Amino acid sequence: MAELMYWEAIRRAHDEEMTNDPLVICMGEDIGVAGGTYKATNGLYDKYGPERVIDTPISENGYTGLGIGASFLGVRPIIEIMSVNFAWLAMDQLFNSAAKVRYMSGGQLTAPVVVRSAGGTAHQLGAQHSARMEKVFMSIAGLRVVTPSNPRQAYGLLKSAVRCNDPVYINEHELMYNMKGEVPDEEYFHPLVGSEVAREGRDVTLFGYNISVHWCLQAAETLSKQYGIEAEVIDLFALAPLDRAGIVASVRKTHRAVIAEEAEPAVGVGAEVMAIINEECFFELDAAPVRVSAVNVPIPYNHTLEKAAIPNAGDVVAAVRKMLGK
Amino acid sequence: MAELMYWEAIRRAHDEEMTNDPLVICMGEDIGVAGGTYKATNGLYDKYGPERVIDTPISENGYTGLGIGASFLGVRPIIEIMSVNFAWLAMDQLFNSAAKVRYMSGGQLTAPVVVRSAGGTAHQLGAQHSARMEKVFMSIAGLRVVTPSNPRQAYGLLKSAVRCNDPVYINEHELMYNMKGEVPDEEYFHPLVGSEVAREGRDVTLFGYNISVHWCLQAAETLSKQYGIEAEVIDLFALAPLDRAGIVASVRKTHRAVIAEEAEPAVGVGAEVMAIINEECFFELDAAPVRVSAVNVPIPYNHTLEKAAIPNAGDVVAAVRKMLGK
Amino acid sequence: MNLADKKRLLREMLFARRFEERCYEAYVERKIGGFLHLYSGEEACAHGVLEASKKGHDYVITSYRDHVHAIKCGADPKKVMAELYAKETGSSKGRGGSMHIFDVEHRFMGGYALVGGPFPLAAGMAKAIKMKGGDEIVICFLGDAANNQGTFHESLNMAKLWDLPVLYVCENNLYGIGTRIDRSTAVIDQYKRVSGYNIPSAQEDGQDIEKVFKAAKKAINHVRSGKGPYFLELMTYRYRGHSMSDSNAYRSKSEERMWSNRDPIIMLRDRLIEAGELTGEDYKAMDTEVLDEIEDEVIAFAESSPEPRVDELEKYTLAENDPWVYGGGR
Amino acid sequence: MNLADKKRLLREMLFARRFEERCYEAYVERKIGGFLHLYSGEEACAHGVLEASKKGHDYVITSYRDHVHAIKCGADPKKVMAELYAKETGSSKGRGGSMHIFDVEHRFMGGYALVGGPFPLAAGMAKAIKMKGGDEIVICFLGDAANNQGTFHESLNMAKLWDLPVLYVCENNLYGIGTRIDRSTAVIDQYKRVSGYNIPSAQEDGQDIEKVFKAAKKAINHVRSGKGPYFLELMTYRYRGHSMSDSNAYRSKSEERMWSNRDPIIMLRDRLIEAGELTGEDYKAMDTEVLDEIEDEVIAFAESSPEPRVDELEKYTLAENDPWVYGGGR
Ligand SMILES: Cc1ncc(C[n+]2csc(CCOP(=O)(O)OP(=O)(O)O)c2C)c(N)n1
Ligand SMILES: Cc1ncc(C[n+]2csc(CCOP(=O)(O)OP(=O)(O)O)c2C)c(N)n1
Ligand SMILES: [Mg+2]
Ligand SMILES: [Mg+2]
Repeated sequence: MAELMYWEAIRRAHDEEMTNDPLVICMGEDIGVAGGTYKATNGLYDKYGPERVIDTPISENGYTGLGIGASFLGVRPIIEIMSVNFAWLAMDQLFNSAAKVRYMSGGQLTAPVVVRSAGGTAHQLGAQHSARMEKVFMSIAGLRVVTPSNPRQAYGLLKSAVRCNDPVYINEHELMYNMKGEVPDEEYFHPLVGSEVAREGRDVTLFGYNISVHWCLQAAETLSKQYGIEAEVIDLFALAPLDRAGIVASVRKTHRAVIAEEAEPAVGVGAEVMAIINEECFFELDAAPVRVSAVNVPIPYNHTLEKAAIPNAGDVVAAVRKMLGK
Repeated sequence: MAELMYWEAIRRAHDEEMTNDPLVICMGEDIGVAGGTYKATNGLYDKYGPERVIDTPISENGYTGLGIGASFLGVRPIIEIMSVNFAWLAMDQLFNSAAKVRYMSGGQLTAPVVVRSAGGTAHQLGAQHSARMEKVFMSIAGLRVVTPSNPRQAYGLLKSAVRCNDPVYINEHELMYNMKGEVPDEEYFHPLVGSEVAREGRDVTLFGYNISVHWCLQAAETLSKQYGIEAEVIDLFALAPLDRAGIVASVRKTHRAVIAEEAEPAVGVGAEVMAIINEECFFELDAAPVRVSAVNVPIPYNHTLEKAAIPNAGDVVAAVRKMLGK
Repeated sequence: MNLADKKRLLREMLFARRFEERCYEAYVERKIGGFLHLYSGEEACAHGVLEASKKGHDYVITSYRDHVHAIKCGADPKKVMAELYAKETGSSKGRGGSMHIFDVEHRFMGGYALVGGPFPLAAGMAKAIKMKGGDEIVICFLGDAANNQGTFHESLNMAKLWDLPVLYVCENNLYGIGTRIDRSTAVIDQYKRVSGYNIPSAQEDGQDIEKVFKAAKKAINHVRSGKGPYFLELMTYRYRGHSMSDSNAYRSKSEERMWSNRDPIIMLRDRLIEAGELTGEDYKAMDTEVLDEIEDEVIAFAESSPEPRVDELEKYTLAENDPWVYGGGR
Repeated sequence: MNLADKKRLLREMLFARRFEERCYEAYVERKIGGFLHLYSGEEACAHGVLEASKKGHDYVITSYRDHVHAIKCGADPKKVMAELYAKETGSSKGRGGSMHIFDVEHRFMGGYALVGGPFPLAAGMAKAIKMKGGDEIVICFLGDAANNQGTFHESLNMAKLWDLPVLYVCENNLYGIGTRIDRSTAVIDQYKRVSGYNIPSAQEDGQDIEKVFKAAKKAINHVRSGKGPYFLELMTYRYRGHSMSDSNAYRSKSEERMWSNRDPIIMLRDRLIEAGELTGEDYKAMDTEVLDEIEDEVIAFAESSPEPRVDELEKYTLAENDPWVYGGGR
């Protein structure tokens, strides 16, 4: 098994899928000649040419809609929206066209596009470049949403997303492209539904997704070493639909839940996981579920303020300690 | 106190605010000469002229941004987005510009715009005209979100929203424009924060907002008459920020909560209210909180299916009966 | 266009007109719900352009004002009416409604309710065609007011940049709902707006089907020959309000009269009569036949069809049994 | 433009260049974070246009490439640098950063990070001016690639439709990040694209400040006299990569050389020397003075300023103590 960086894993998935199917294309701003802001399409322009690796104008709604239209006729576009903040411009085509066309055509048409973008807060990119919009993508019927927490998922989720007949949004993270991790040498398709137990434990379940899985893992380490608390970590790589069964199974075991999310709390993943727990296994809880979320502000440029706005492993540790009175 | 229809109340608020301040304008598609799809600006074109009652081109992001820019210099635009589905096109300016400009300018600029639109599912308008997007507007810091459940609120919320220095989104409802209700004869400003006790009760709290308040009230009536259950109904007219204190106060009293929402469940108002309850008064609950939500589908044209997709008072009654075992 | 073609087109347009009028009645009777946008007055646009295209070969996409385009593409009028009646036998299985007629088998790729939504979708289908190497083209019909949407600008730029085989047809009926074009648009002649994309364009009388046909032939030849997109503006007028809920009060009687004097059906009929190819009697017989067909077949089918089953409410939300959802499938 | 003006402008542009270069160093030293977009090479655009405007009277709005525009509008360079250093004394109190310089007192209405975002905001401010009856205008600076955004189309249409007092300045540096203009845009000459809105326009050499000034004077006169919007395209070139994270590998050395041979500062300097109005010594002295000012005042201020307080993290999210939030205030 080779170690790849997150961006290399994404690039490999692009490459394999483009080799496998001549109707797979990729498109986005600066993804061709320049190879992509995060190198996810590096070298593909030379390999597959400008008809299949398309540098688009700065027209997010336009090129997303164009990709959706192409997908109606069997093309499988992988659309990169450079930074998720710009996706607000493309939501019209994504939600009004891609997410609804199958239903409103009575199943005649489907829009098998993949839209991927860099989400999250990076280093001092400021209010207009630090959006955490996974909750928005999750909110409307008709779209699948996944979010890889490591290179293996980044690779395998993209491969399945390309082949799946539904529109899939993949939420990557600005800070994770250089993260290393093992990726199978043979071809691997990651399921687009479910969740993964990233660490087993019995005292409390920490739910994370994408970057917050790492806060949870780090917190679990500290909790175990310093406080003798064994936390289970569940990686919610699929956000829509969320893995109800997986969430419930772990809470049934630990009876306690903490959800870590990078976004502002309102109507987020934290709230949704809490709702699911309330609906499914309320009386098995030994403590009130807790979410660890960002402060409800646009993200400041100043680094000290920025760090204060976004949660981290320490916040997860503190939440667990408070919950367990330790 | 006069009885006004919801649209008349909104129209009156426009009219008074435009008389009060020459920098209040309104803009949107067909709001001028035609008086607005739901008549909310009826007659204002003749009264205030085309410079202040502006028929816009079909350019949602453009005219929303234009209104935001005008607000930088003290103009107070009331922007109508005819149907909330079209707001996907304007989210870029609303979130990237209006919601963030105060923060990223360090308080130098503010965008006191009001954006209002008709949300909800009406009668067979189909998948692209039946969005319930209040949860999306609530999800990002920097925007206030309110949603009137009756003509008095529709009137008073718009008046306060126009004068408030923050951007405010007002979520109206396609089916409510002809609803009648009492509106004070004298000028009245409704707070943009808080909640209202729409009916007092002790056995369970029903949380609703906008149209779902009416399902809750109807359900409370049935529960009282047929099952001897006294439900309290809380009207969450403010969605961002939500009234934590009001939510908690009622749950402390009834120890049971049901939230009724017109949208698909994922990351919605229901989940958020459940999260707040979990955070604030988990151990005072006598039953797991429950949400009554739409089925997770794009809205079908067929009326029977459409009705099956959207909850109603009967669903609220059923949820309460199940909770109370009656 | 030979004589038989003209007679056939006369009947097709008459059928379209009667079909739309019958929809109006059904709406008033509450058999049809939601929004209903009628095409009466504009028939020569869809019929002239699509007559010049390759039926079942070229792809067509439109706005919500879509019944007539769908039928001209080959959709069974019975299924279109059943869709308006929200029946399981409808062209979109009763899930779409008037604004969302789809008939993918006949390459009618749908009516869309968001103004400007189809601009990029059309370019995207053209991109797919170009990749696959076929000689199909995409024809995108939209209204005049739609051109103010950002998607117009973004899509036309890309269509030209990549020379995609797409014909944009602007059905300029002078209004977007109740707003007259000069009150929403800085340049009135829409065909001039595409100079900013280097796309060839033309403006034509949209009431005269022969002129439309000729202009469309030229446009389609351009697109099919690989020279990239084309923009054709057709000047026309809708007789009814924007939709059934529109009072239509914003237009003058004299303006309406001027346009109804140039009715596309009457113009073609009179031309055929003048040329001695048709009599008033023939026309009346044709009309009776059309009315009967609509009543006896179309409406009867819609009326007698079953509604969708409630237990299939969720059916078309996502792909069913797609193995790739579970990461496998080989 | 008299001699004193030219000398002043030479110093201003030199200051801008040195300021930006110092930013580069500070970024490498990790004193500045986030994205940093430098303006080196394009100085004549902002300086020429804004010299022709009324300082502190007209409103200015730009993209993320905004330091130089802000300073030319009157923003204190110390505060701009302090903003880049994320300090409480920064022009946006350390909350905005390089892409979001604001100085509302001097009517610099901000830098915005979403490409195309300022198009409608500029039109909106112009709408406000028109309503209030002043003779201010709005000047909106954006790049060439921004013109492909839907907001361009929507905003220019409205600006003309309502004849708003806004001047759109397109700083055409031939690239949007690494994508050359002909690979993203169907019409290369940007000033031609506005014919679709009936907006008068011109293209001018953006490296020659005197030409820019003259073209801008004409444009501004047009706008200020109430004739509606104007679009001015300035041909220019950025010396650095798009932002600090850009390798700049997509441009040829010969292209870069061609443009640096037409450096706006050197051109103006040489013209003044040729005319006998300046010596090489004078220029060197000016440069030393500028460098000293930047080091001793600007950087010193930024370095020594305090950071924002963490307990004020939430401060500027919503209006503070706004009585209307509580439904009262009379
Ligand atoms: C994005 C969006 N904005 C607004 C509307 C409301 N609307 C429906 S049709 C219409 C007018 C469109 O006019 P035009 O494009 O000329 O087409 P016509 O109806 O005249 O055929 C408007 C504003 C919509 N459906 N979608
Ligand atoms: C909406 C949006 N899409 C994409 C980007 C990423 N981006 C930042 S600058 C840029 C290129 C802009 O080029 P141009 O408008 O020519 O201005 P220049 O940087 O050359 O001054 C792109 C694609 C963005 N910031 N916003
Ligand atoms: Mg029209
Ligand atoms: Mg550029």
